[in-house]
Amino acid sequence: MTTTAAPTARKPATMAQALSRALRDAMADDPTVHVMGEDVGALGGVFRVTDGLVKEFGEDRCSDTPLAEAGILGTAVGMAMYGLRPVVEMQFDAFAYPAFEQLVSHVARMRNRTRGAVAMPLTIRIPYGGGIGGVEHHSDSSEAYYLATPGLQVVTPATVEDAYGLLRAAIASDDPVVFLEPKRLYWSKADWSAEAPTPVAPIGRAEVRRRGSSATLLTYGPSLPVCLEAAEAARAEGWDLEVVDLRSLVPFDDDTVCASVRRTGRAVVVHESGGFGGPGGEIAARITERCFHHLEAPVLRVAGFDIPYPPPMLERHHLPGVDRILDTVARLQWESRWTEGRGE
Amino acid sequence: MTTTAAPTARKPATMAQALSRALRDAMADDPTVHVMGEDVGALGGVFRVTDGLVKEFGEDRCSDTPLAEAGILGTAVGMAMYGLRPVVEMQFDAFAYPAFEQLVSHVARMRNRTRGAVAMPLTIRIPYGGGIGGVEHHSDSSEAYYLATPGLQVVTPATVEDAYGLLRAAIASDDPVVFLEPKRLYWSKADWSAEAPTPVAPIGRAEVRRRGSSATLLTYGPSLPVCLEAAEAARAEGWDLEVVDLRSLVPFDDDTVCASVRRTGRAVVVHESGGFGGPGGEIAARITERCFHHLEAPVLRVAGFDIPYPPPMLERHHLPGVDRILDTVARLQWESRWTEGRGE
Amino acid sequence: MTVLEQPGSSRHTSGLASPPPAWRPRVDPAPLLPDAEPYRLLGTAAARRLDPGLLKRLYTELVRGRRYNTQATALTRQGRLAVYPSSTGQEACQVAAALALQEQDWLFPSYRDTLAAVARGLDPVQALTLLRGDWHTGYDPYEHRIAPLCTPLATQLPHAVGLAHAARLKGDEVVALAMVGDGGTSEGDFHEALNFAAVWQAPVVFLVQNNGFAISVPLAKQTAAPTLAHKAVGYGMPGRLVDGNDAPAMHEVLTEAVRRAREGGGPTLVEAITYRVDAHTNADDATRYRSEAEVETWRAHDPIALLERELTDRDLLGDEFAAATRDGAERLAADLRERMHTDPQLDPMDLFDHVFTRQTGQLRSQAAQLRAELDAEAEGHPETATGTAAPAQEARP
Amino acid sequence: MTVLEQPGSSRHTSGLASPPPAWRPRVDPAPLLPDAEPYRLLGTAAARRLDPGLLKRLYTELVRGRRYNTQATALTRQGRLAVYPSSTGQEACQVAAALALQEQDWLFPSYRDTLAAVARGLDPVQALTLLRGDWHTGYDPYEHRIAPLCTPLATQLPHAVGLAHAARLKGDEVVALAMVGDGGTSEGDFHEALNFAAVWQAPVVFLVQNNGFAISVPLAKQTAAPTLAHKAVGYGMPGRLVDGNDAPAMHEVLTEAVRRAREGGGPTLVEAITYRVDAHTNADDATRYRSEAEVETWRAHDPIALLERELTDRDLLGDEFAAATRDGAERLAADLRERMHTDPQLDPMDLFDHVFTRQTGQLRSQAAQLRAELDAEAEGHPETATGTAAPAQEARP
Ligand SMILES: Cc1ncc(C[n+]2csc(CCOP(=O)(O)OP(=O)(O)O)c2C)c(N)n1
Ligand SMILES: Cc1ncc(C[n+]2csc(CCOP(=O)(O)OP(=O)(O)O)c2C)c(N)n1
Ligand SMILES: [Mg+2]
Ligand SMILES: [Mg+2]
Repeated sequence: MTTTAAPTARKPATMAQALSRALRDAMADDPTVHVMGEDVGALGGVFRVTDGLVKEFGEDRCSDTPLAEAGILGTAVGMAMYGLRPVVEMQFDAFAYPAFEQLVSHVARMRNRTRGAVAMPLTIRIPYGGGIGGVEHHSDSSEAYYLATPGLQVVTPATVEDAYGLLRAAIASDDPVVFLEPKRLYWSKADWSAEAPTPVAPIGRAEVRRRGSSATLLTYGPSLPVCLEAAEAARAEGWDLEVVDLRSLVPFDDDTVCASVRRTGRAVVVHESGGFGGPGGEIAARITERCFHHLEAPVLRVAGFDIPYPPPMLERHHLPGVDRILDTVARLQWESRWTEGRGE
Repeated sequence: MTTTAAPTARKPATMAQALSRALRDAMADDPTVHVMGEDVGALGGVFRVTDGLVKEFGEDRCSDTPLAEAGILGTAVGMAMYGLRPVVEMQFDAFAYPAFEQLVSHVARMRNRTRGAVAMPLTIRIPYGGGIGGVEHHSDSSEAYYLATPGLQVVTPATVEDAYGLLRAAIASDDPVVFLEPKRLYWSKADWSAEAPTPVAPIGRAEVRRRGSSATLLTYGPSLPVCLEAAEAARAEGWDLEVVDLRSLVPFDDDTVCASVRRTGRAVVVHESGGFGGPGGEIAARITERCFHHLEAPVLRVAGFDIPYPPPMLERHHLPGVDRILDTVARLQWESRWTEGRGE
Repeated sequence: MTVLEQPGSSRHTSGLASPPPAWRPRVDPAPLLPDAEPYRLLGTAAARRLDPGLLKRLYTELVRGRRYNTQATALTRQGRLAVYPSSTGQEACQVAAALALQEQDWLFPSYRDTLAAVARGLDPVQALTLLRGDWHTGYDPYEHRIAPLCTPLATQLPHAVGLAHAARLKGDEVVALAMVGDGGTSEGDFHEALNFAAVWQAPVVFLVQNNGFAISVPLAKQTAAPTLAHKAVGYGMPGRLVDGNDAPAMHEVLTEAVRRAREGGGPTLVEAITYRVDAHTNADDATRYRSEAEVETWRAHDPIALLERELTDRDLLGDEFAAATRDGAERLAADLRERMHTDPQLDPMDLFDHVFTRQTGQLRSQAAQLRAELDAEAEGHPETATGTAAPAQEARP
Repeated sequence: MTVLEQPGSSRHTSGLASPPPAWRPRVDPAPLLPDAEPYRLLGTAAARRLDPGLLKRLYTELVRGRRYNTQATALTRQGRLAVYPSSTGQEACQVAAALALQEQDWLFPSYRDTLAAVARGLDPVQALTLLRGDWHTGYDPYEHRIAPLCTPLATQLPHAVGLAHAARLKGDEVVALAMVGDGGTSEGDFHEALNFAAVWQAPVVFLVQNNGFAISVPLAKQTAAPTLAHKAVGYGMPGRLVDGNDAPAMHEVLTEAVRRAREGGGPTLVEAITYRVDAHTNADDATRYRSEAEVETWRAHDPIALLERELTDRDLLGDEFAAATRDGAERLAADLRERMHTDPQLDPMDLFDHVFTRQTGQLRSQAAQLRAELDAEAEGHPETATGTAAPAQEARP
């Protein structure tokens, strides 16, 4: 069972279905790929991403583990040492925290500490972010923790096509990937040629989702649709916004990002994760370091507030929305022309 | 036994001794203060910070726990719920990772999730950073994880006096404090009036350690002495550097930092922690957001490389040193006067 | 007694050589081991000695509890609860946990244990805020000494240990009872909590509701232990195995464990054999991993029916008492229904309170930003006005 | 059999009522329980049957091991090792762990178990790089199938389980033996690893070296369990208790557990009662937490002396063999001394290799920065020239 079937018409699929398909194809193509986690078997995962895998590949290849995240990731490390390519599912963002020590002290460092002798071809799938009405501990945006950990690749899809392509690339990678799945996009749909999908390779390339000239919105995962909506709405205000989907937080695609910002001269980073110490600070800082002469205004950020994730009935006030993005774009010093003639 | 004795002459003390004294005074002043952790009893901690406490206050107030960091922090949460003020010692930075879930999902959120009903007056002491020739897992700079976690205060002393003052303030705080102790400053000495030391209050104030006019070095903990040394060395190059000791990463003292940067117009953030996703990105981004018009150059960063912490024999190449700081200061666009006349 | 069948394994250990110097068996393991069969009272001769008052009290609570469960489940269908993890079938565990405690004691419930909290006296509406979605913890934990409902599995167990330990240090006779599921016993926090409790001899009772499943994962994939109660011996505490659907047995075992803890006898691990009759939550599809036939065998072992049989046998279930019980349960349901059908009044500005004791400057400015947005919204866009709760769509604890 | 002394606790469980439907005892706990006394052979009648070849092999390894320990300790004083956690007194555990394994098997050592790695065939200089400070793991784990020395306590245990499980899935007859200290058993990872191993029936042997202390913390503050081996029953695997200073007993128990694992019998937990005769590491001050008298009683139970007595009794310790053994050990020490007195040649540019399979652009530019600094340094500041290793000052695993 390979993915070489002839392409047929594009059909609508959800992101969850695309992820599911990526797992299935990867398992079919490579017998060393093993899926493991809580409820990934008969139930097919609480988001149904592993639906059908146990039927097709058996319990040894798709196994319900005991309920212990450090144990799941820790045993996956050992399986990887023996040549397998484990794909671990953490049930929700906050439930990956018990595995933090295994992730930081082992998964991220194994290759380095053994001078390349022991590879860690591990994919750690983590549904993340809010917007689904989840109760406490079910809506964390935990990416800041992962991107501050050298040795991890951190990848997150925002489209149905990327969900497939990036997950295939992650599983194929010989280095560990924290694969962040935006929960509220699981049910997002797109026409998608499910018959001949392709991996995205290499990991580490951002994608310009919308061309524009006034300013750049830099975003990823759950906030991409919001940014695209904001860009549409911005036309009414006379702004032509470019939208860049980072896709990979590590490695970070400075080239694509800086090329965009140099062209537009203004940028806003948008993410759900808390602002303070979140990815936006890093992104804004590195853009400023590299594109200072091109900036007409400081790189601004629209992020979740610096508070524990709110209860479902209040979450819409926390999440970056179209209005908040537009308000921030408005603060990009459109009037001040004092910078004129300053740059290259 | 209180701290109200009359002040006498200043005597030299190490940072470890000042910390030790802070614990003792806090325990003497407040019977609800309990010290707990691995080897904090008879041994006095591997860095001897808890030396003598068990003798003075008994095993109930200073207790050797079983070897389980999640258990230590988790039981401390319960003790805090019952009105105690636990001071937890994590033996080394990397050994706090097993307690990550308790920290993020409970310690940081307890007050918020109970609308203020349950306070978490917990201090979590974590020796951090490198430069002591420690083997693998003994030299992590883990502050990025903590400052991305809303609900935690994150504090780190760089001087003997602050070690006492900040630890007293942390223990007195009704909110949790991750108290990061720079390992390689444990044996740093300063004259210190140990008879009448005072808490630093409130937590959240940076301190200008050296006045200067050319540029601002922003730093904290283990890198403060390096920055002060760099500032001295910079005089030979004609730079008069200001050095700000942040002391508290959360809450962040925007006022002191921005006042300095607005005066000097240039800034470099210096820390041992990896650059990518580290505190420097946040600091640089928020300065740029607030002081864009005053900046003659982008805020630059000198940080550890984005690699797992090196083995001891190579660590000096990783740690930000005087030369690397000066090289970075040199890149602050001293010649380009294109920004002239640009200000507010 | 070893499976390794070493020749001479236990025969040559005395006399000829001295054992390793520091070696001494610390406690006798035998009394720590659970019985081979779950402890039961209903349907046995021992049930005769049970106090009629207690049996009637338990029955009232079970019936109320069942009604609470069905009402809460109904509220999910009406969009009034985001999610509800039902304890239908597990009411005997829930009720016994609450009744075994005295006023000064503490209960540490998980997301599934709102009924235990309600049976301890908590207002059901307050117990359900987490699952309605208006606030995480809807009650002051100090009021009834009920810790926040805990979602990250087993993480509440060390809290219970720490609290009980602190109380003991202070000289207060407080016992903490902490609840966890069979799945939760696999977590590291379970291990660490039980170990701390035993080392500290903390007054804690650990109640494992073994309801056969952790969402879809059956017990056989969770553990290979003879029973979960056997884990106790590895910590040096007694393990007890009980029929979790036998309310008086549950009550007796828990009461005894609480008494022992209070008297300084240290912690106990109690495994209650029970069954989750409903799906994991209303959002779960249990047909994917278990058969209706299995559920049926357990329905036949229903905690209310078991107790009813005993009451009937002993002529304790008069018409009047039965009717009063039913009425009480209906009153609870009606009250809950009514109050849950009102939208909670929420103030988004609450988001910034209680992150810290005093708001930081950073939070003050974020609060100001939201305030300005809300004001603008109130003026310009009535359709997104604040104060109205957007109904939560989906949530799984 | 319960400490709760419930009237009727185990008397009324049969006949009258049906047990809860899904209830069935899964395995018989009795065979899982460890013996009441640690298993010993030396000094017992059973020792007679032991193969002379094995005894001599063990003796050679113990003597070599002791010499390795003293040499490594000496190297810390000479500034050639940053730190050394000695296994003096624990050589029987170390050697038996290595010898119980076959070539295709895997060893998962902790920081204290470099001797086990050396006894398995690893070059001592490679085993010691972590503690010298030139690189974290100084060997290719695949060469001798020895996982990296693990410092975060108990975190290597799930790795062993995963590896053994993967091998079994692949149909390879590979056993993993994982080593952990008494202190390490308190960590959540210990619990999770043992549980996974038992559920998966993975071919793993867990060897707990109970040396009485976790740095300064004595066993009594670590656990209240009858023995650490009793933890096995809570996972449904057999627990074995052995005199850890009795090399043939250790060898027999581990060999048997390895055989059982290989044959599909699942994991075993072995607790070896031993003692850490030296301080935790050279940086530790053991006088702060234990008496010289206690150490003396254990010196009298020295693994080498115990085995020597048996060899002498059976006339197996001829002058020639004794001398050859001593000489072999001295050769190891001399070789180690000599090679450790040479500064390792290090290339700082290595820092950027192997973070990922391919260097990212970000790391390439950081590498270029360091390269430039090193070049400048080499020109301008000879005193800080690269390539020379700055001696590590202090480090504690
Ligand atoms: C640390 C953690 N991991 C995963 C989850 C997701 N989750 C919620 S309930 C559940 C199953 C729990 O099963 P069990 O402990 O038996 O309790 P039950 O739901 O049967 O009452 C899982 C996996 C969680 N809440 N916390
Ligand atoms: C997770 C973790 N916490 C703390 C430490 C620090 N530490 C190193 S060794 C040690 C004691 C370990 O005792 P034990 O498991 O009995 O092994 P032993 O040193 O006696 O061989 C401690 C606390 C660590 N290495 N890892
Ligand atoms: Mg369950
Ligand atoms: Mg030990």
